[in-house]
Amino acid sequence: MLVIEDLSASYAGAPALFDVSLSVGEGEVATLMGRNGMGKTTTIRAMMGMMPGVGGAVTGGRVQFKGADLTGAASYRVAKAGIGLVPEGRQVFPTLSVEENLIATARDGGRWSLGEVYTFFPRLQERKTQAAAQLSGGEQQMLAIGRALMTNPTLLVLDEATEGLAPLIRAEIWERLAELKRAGQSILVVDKDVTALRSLADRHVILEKGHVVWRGDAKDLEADPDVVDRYLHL
Amino acid sequence: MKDALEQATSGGGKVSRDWGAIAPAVLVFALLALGPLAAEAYGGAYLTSLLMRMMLLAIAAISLDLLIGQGGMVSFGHAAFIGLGAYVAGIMITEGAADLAMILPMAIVASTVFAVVTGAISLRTSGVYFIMITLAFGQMLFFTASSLSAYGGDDGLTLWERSTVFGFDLLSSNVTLYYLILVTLIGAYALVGALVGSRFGRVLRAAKENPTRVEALGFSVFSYRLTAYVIAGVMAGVAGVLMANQAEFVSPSTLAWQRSGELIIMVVLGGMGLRNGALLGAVALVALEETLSSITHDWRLIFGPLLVLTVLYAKTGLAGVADAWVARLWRRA
Amino acid sequence: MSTTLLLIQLLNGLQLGVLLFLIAAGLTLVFGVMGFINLAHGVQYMVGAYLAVAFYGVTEHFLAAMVLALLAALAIGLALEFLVFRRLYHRDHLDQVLATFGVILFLNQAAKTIFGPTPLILPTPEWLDGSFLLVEGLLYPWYRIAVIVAGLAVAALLYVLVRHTKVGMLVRAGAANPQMVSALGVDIERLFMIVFGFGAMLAGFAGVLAAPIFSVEPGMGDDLLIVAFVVIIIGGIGSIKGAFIAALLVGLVDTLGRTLATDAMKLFFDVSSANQIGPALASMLIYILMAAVLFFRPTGLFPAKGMA
Amino acid sequence: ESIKVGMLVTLSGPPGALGGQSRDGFQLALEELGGKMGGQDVEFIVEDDELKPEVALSKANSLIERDSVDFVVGTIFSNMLAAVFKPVTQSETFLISPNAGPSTFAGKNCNPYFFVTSYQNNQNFETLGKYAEAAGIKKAFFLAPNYQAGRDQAEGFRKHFTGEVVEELYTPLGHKDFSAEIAQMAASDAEALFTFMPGGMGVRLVKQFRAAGLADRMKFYSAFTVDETTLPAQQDDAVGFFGATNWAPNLDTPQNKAFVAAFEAKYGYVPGGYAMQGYDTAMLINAAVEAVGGDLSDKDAVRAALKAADFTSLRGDFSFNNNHYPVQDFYLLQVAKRDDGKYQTEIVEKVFDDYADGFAESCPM
Amino acid sequence: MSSPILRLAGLHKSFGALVATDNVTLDLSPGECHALIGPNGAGKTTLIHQISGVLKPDAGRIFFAEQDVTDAAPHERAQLGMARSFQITSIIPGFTVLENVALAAQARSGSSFRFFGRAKAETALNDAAIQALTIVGLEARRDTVAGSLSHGEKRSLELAIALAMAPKALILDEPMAGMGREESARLITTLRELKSRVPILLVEHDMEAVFALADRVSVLVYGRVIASGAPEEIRADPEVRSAYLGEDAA
Ligand SMILES: Nc1ncnc2c1ncn2[C@@H]1O[C@H](COP(=O)(O)OP(=O)(O)OP(=O)(O)O)[C@@H](O)[C@H]1O
Ligand SMILES: Nc1ncnc2c1ncn2[C@@H]1O[C@H](COP(=O)(O)OP(=O)(O)OP(=O)(O)O)[C@@H](O)[C@H]1O
Ligand SMILES: [Mg+2]
Ligand SMILES: [Mg+2]
Repeated sequence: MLVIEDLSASYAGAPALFDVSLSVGEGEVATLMGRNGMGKTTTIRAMMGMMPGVGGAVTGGRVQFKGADLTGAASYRVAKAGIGLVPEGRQVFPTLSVEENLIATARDGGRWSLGEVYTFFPRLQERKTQAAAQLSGGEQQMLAIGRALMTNPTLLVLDEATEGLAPLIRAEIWERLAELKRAGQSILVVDKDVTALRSLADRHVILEKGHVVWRGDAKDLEADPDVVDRYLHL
Repeated sequence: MKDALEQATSGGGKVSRDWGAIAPAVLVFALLALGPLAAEAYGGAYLTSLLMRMMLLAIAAISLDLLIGQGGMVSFGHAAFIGLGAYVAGIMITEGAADLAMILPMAIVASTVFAVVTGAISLRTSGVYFIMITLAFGQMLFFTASSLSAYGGDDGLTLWERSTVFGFDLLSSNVTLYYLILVTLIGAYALVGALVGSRFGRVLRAAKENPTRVEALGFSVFSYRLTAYVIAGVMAGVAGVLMANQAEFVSPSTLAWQRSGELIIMVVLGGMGLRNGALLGAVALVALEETLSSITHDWRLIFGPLLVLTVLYAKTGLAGVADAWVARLWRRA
Repeated sequence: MSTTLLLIQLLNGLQLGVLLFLIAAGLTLVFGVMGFINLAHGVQYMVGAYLAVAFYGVTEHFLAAMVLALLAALAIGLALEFLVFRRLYHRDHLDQVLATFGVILFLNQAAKTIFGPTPLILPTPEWLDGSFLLVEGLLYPWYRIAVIVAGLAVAALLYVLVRHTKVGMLVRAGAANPQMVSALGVDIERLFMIVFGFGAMLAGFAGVLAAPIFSVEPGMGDDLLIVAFVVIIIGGIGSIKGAFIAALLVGLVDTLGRTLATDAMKLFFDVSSANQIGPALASMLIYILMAAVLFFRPTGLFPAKGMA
Repeated sequence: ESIKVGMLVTLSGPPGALGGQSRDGFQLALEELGGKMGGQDVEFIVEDDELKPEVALSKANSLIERDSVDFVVGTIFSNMLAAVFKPVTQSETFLISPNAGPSTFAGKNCNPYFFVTSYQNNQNFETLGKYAEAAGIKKAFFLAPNYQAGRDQAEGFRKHFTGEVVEELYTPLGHKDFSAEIAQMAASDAEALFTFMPGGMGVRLVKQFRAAGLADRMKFYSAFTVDETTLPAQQDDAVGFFGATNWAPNLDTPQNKAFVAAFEAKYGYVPGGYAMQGYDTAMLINAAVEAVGGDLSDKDAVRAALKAADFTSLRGDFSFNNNHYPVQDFYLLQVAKRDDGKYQTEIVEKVFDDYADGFAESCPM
Repeated sequence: MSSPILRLAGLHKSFGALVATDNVTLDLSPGECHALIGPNGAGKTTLIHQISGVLKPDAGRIFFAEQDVTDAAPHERAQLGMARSFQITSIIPGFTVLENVALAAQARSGSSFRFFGRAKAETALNDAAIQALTIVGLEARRDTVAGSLSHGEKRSLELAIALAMAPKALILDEPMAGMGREESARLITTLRELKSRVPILLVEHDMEAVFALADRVSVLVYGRVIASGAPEEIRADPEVRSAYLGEDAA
């Protein structure tokens, strides 16, 4: 479904990503792992056409999604193709109310509706008329997840989507993602909760200084359970 | 060994970088110093008075850039301070207290008081609100000056003599006045340059980007901003005193909002927050207006698009472009 | 002052307020909501007026001239957006100030070069040319009523558009974080272009409507631009409701100030001083109002929640 | 050798219309003179003061120092004159104002290098005051913009008017909506409005005054409000309204008839007082240059020749007072629509004969 | 134990109908790490905002270092030695990493109303900054412009800034959020050493960190403290488990 080949990118001329390849199949969950500053978010930005917005550029490689070439496409086109992003650092729309955040960019044609999202995050419903800027950190995170779901994406991309969430909620999210996966949803996820990722994901990519240093599927990881700790320097 | 070497080279690099940073300004000052000589050959008092006006606006623009470029305080009422200084000079000269030794302290006091009062109120706001509230205070002063019938109202006030300096009639000569203005300009440039690099400047710059953080570090953002506001106001006030002497005329148009707008334009055109920005902006703007308007009365048809193109293609302003040139020269040398 | 006169002046103040809102409407959208400092709003207003005069010269029909002028204003707005403004959305506010200032200089001069410096007029449409008797001895033109209705309509339209439509939400979202809006599948550049075009059209609309009351001359929008900003700032950036209330407030304060300031000063000063201070004070009043509002509410009367 | 005349007037923005007329009038005269004055070629340089004092100053400097002109003709507005007055006169260049005639330089600050070919600013309103007095008007409503010139008019009006000024209102400069002022007029018991509203302000006032139906109840007397620069916009709304000044296009002298015809043929619009004064200024300079035989080095001789004003003014009688301001006739004018559909002011009656301003007494010259 | 460095007495704060802080009484004693946990939106950050002076409580008092600081401005509290980190990263993006931290050091070393002399050349400030950067593992990035750090690196910088203030007490709002596992682990070690000298009020959703560091845990739900005690008690408290930790936590 999503195929990234030899993707390279730079910020203000300084290379940050080198020939990163990665793929996510239909109904699969893939992860990107690596320490802080290793290029996980950059990979996602490059794939999503978001590099120009942060003073960077994609310098090479290819991005294909559902057979269509999206290399260098404007980010709205990538998103419209069916990719829903929960960005790093939440980035909710501060002046919009919770509900407006959810419906402003919503797209029909899937299982997610306002009601669904509210059932998933009852806290959001309680605060639905409040400006998003005034939400607590965790509430904003829920909102960012809900907002991405409301676009009813074929591929859900989560960049540290559980940051700042209470343990109970976090556990619930992992459970829900597993459920979504069973329902055929494809997911690309970046998170520091390696334990949760292990049980959820089908394939893993580990980045170090912008390079892929390890890749493998769930079986490979089972065969060599220390690999993650090794690369993540634990 | 290697460390020492590195230190030496990087140290050397720093010196040349420092020189590079002020090179464009030094060049401008050198050219300005030749102004009266050039005037002998060409244009006479026309050229010197044009250059004097240019330098005075540059002083005001430099002081404004301390607010905009370093402090993030976009004052749309900065001309009020020029006007305040000019009116203090104009009124005192008219009333017979023409000595700079009296006028200057008076102008400084007046600017300080006005800056403290309006600054303390304005600094409760920020961003565009700050722009507009400073405009409001500027307008209040403007209308006050316009209704000063005793001093010409909006027709303005012709000064029948210039200030004396400790009783000596030095300024009636354009050349003396010229160099006094030049020295003041260099002083203003050096002062703001020093401020920016100082502890004070660092707090000011940080507060521009993230006041909440700076406050949480233990700095009273308000006090730092107000201090900067007063310093800038006084600098502009001094420029105003000299401007009244140079033009031998004071009028409310000195403190109209259009004038404040022009100062902002100078700062932005030159490159906000850049060492040489305001200076180059003022010089370029005055020179360009003068040149274009002497070519055609419809000069704004050229000037307008020129401004637009500058914004679109010289993103860092004129000083940014100049810095890039200097850097290239330095590398080649 | 008699009660009747006071009532009439209240009416005049509200009337001026609605007119000010009409003039500020396009700016409320582009600056207030979309967050782009468009100093060229004033000249876009002027362009609307000149276009109406020009098209009236051709069609001799007010409505036809108005429609043509609106289309042309839209076209000019879109052209400006395409050539200049779209490159400035993500730039510093002051870069926008400088560039739009360049546009002001150019368009003002162009208007003068093309149409000459003398004021021009647009006649009131015949079907609105009458007046009705407001009080004994004072007629009130129907045309002004039409302008008030138009102003109220624009206010309602903008309010609904910005507050209650998806487009409004997206524009507000895009003002804060265009990249994110785009990353969620919305072509924000096209959206901004449309909004900007609409803003230009609103400015032009105000110009057309004001032309028969005011005179059409180069730079006619320059002073009004400042007042428009005052209105938006008092109301709170981003709030349509705020801008509307602020416009009424400014209209009232300005009108009553001009009527009463001098008389009020006569209570404290002799007549000639009062004649001196009163009008100066009246000119300052809207600025005093703005400073006072910002003193007590540093982000205006109705600040949009969550504004950084 | 050629004669250099520098003109410094306002050409930018709406007030540019006034400077434009001045320039056109001067140029027409120059053309009629065959481009020569006193047998010498004339170099005519026009600068725009942009209605900004510092620009005016800079342009004046450039005319004096760079172009070394023999005469500076300027300015239109008093505040521009104040900015350039000192440098120009100090350089001993003759400064001839084609319009601005503030009181500042008419009395004790009068200057040997300064001449005015228009009027002293207050005189138009003195004319109105005199007329109102004679017409038996008891209650007047006064309206002007809040600036120095506006206040001068009030003072001028009161000089000969002994009735009651029931209201003296000052609006901001550039005022747009006169509803509030008009309501006050309607509520007052004044018989007539006396107003000074130059440029676009006048256009708006006239239209709004007419629309409010006040024209049927109150007479509209004005100066600088309904003239040939604003009439193209005011049109029918201004017809019947009164003005006052030193001239009108229909003034019945052969020179004037020829001038108006030639002017309209060349520029396509009806000339106003500014054009007339521009024309007269050129003729004045020409007369002086001829009188001194083209030798401009003897400043005293040139001054004497200027002062003699040995030319036929378009307005008939014309001479200079001791303060170098004119002594001339003043008229009450009324707006009329001509047969060709254009609008102009026309003379109703002469109010003053050979009228001099009141500041001349304190001029030491 | 000696008297608390920070004491909250009956704090109340509401936003319209929402009660975000409901009669909170809490203290922080020298030498301890007091963790504050609770569901999202429970009012933890709101409480920290009141402690640091960003928000004013509707009722109640705040004492810091023996002084009533309820009405003091944020900068005054910081000057008394209170350092806080922000949940939503708050740095000076245009400054280099080093300058960000040096500014924090500057706040605690002499007057900053110095108009001359190059601040960048003050070695005392730079040394202090480098020390703090080393603690969070960011010293290699010291010349990077802070705005171009990765998210996790910014979180580390946030902490370095608080550390460089040489505070009397640290108020940390989710310091581990966004940090990688390695960075979190390192931070836990650092804070454990630090807390004996500088008491820490810690808000955190990372239970590993909370139970590794805290001497005392208070649980905030709907603005109210529903439980307070030793970590083990809290972990076992059924109410806390159902409201916050989840059943499989342990
Ligand atoms: N906007 C930017 N401008 C310049 N450099 C950047 C920018 N964003 C990230 N970088 C740099 O690119 C590199 C990779 O950053 P990236 O954000 O992809 O890391 P990450 O793996 O997502 O880290 P984290 O876990 O901290 O989020 C880092 O060295 C970072 O400094
Ligand atoms: N300015 C405000 N106006 C209205 N409500 C607010 C405001 N600030 C916070 N809130 C609300 O108050 C509640 C408490 O918020 P707070 O940020 O303190 O939560 P928190 O405990 O820090 O949560 P988290 O763990 O998610 O960071 C939230 O429901 C939030 O939506
Ligand atoms: Mg990341
Ligand atoms: Mg929180």
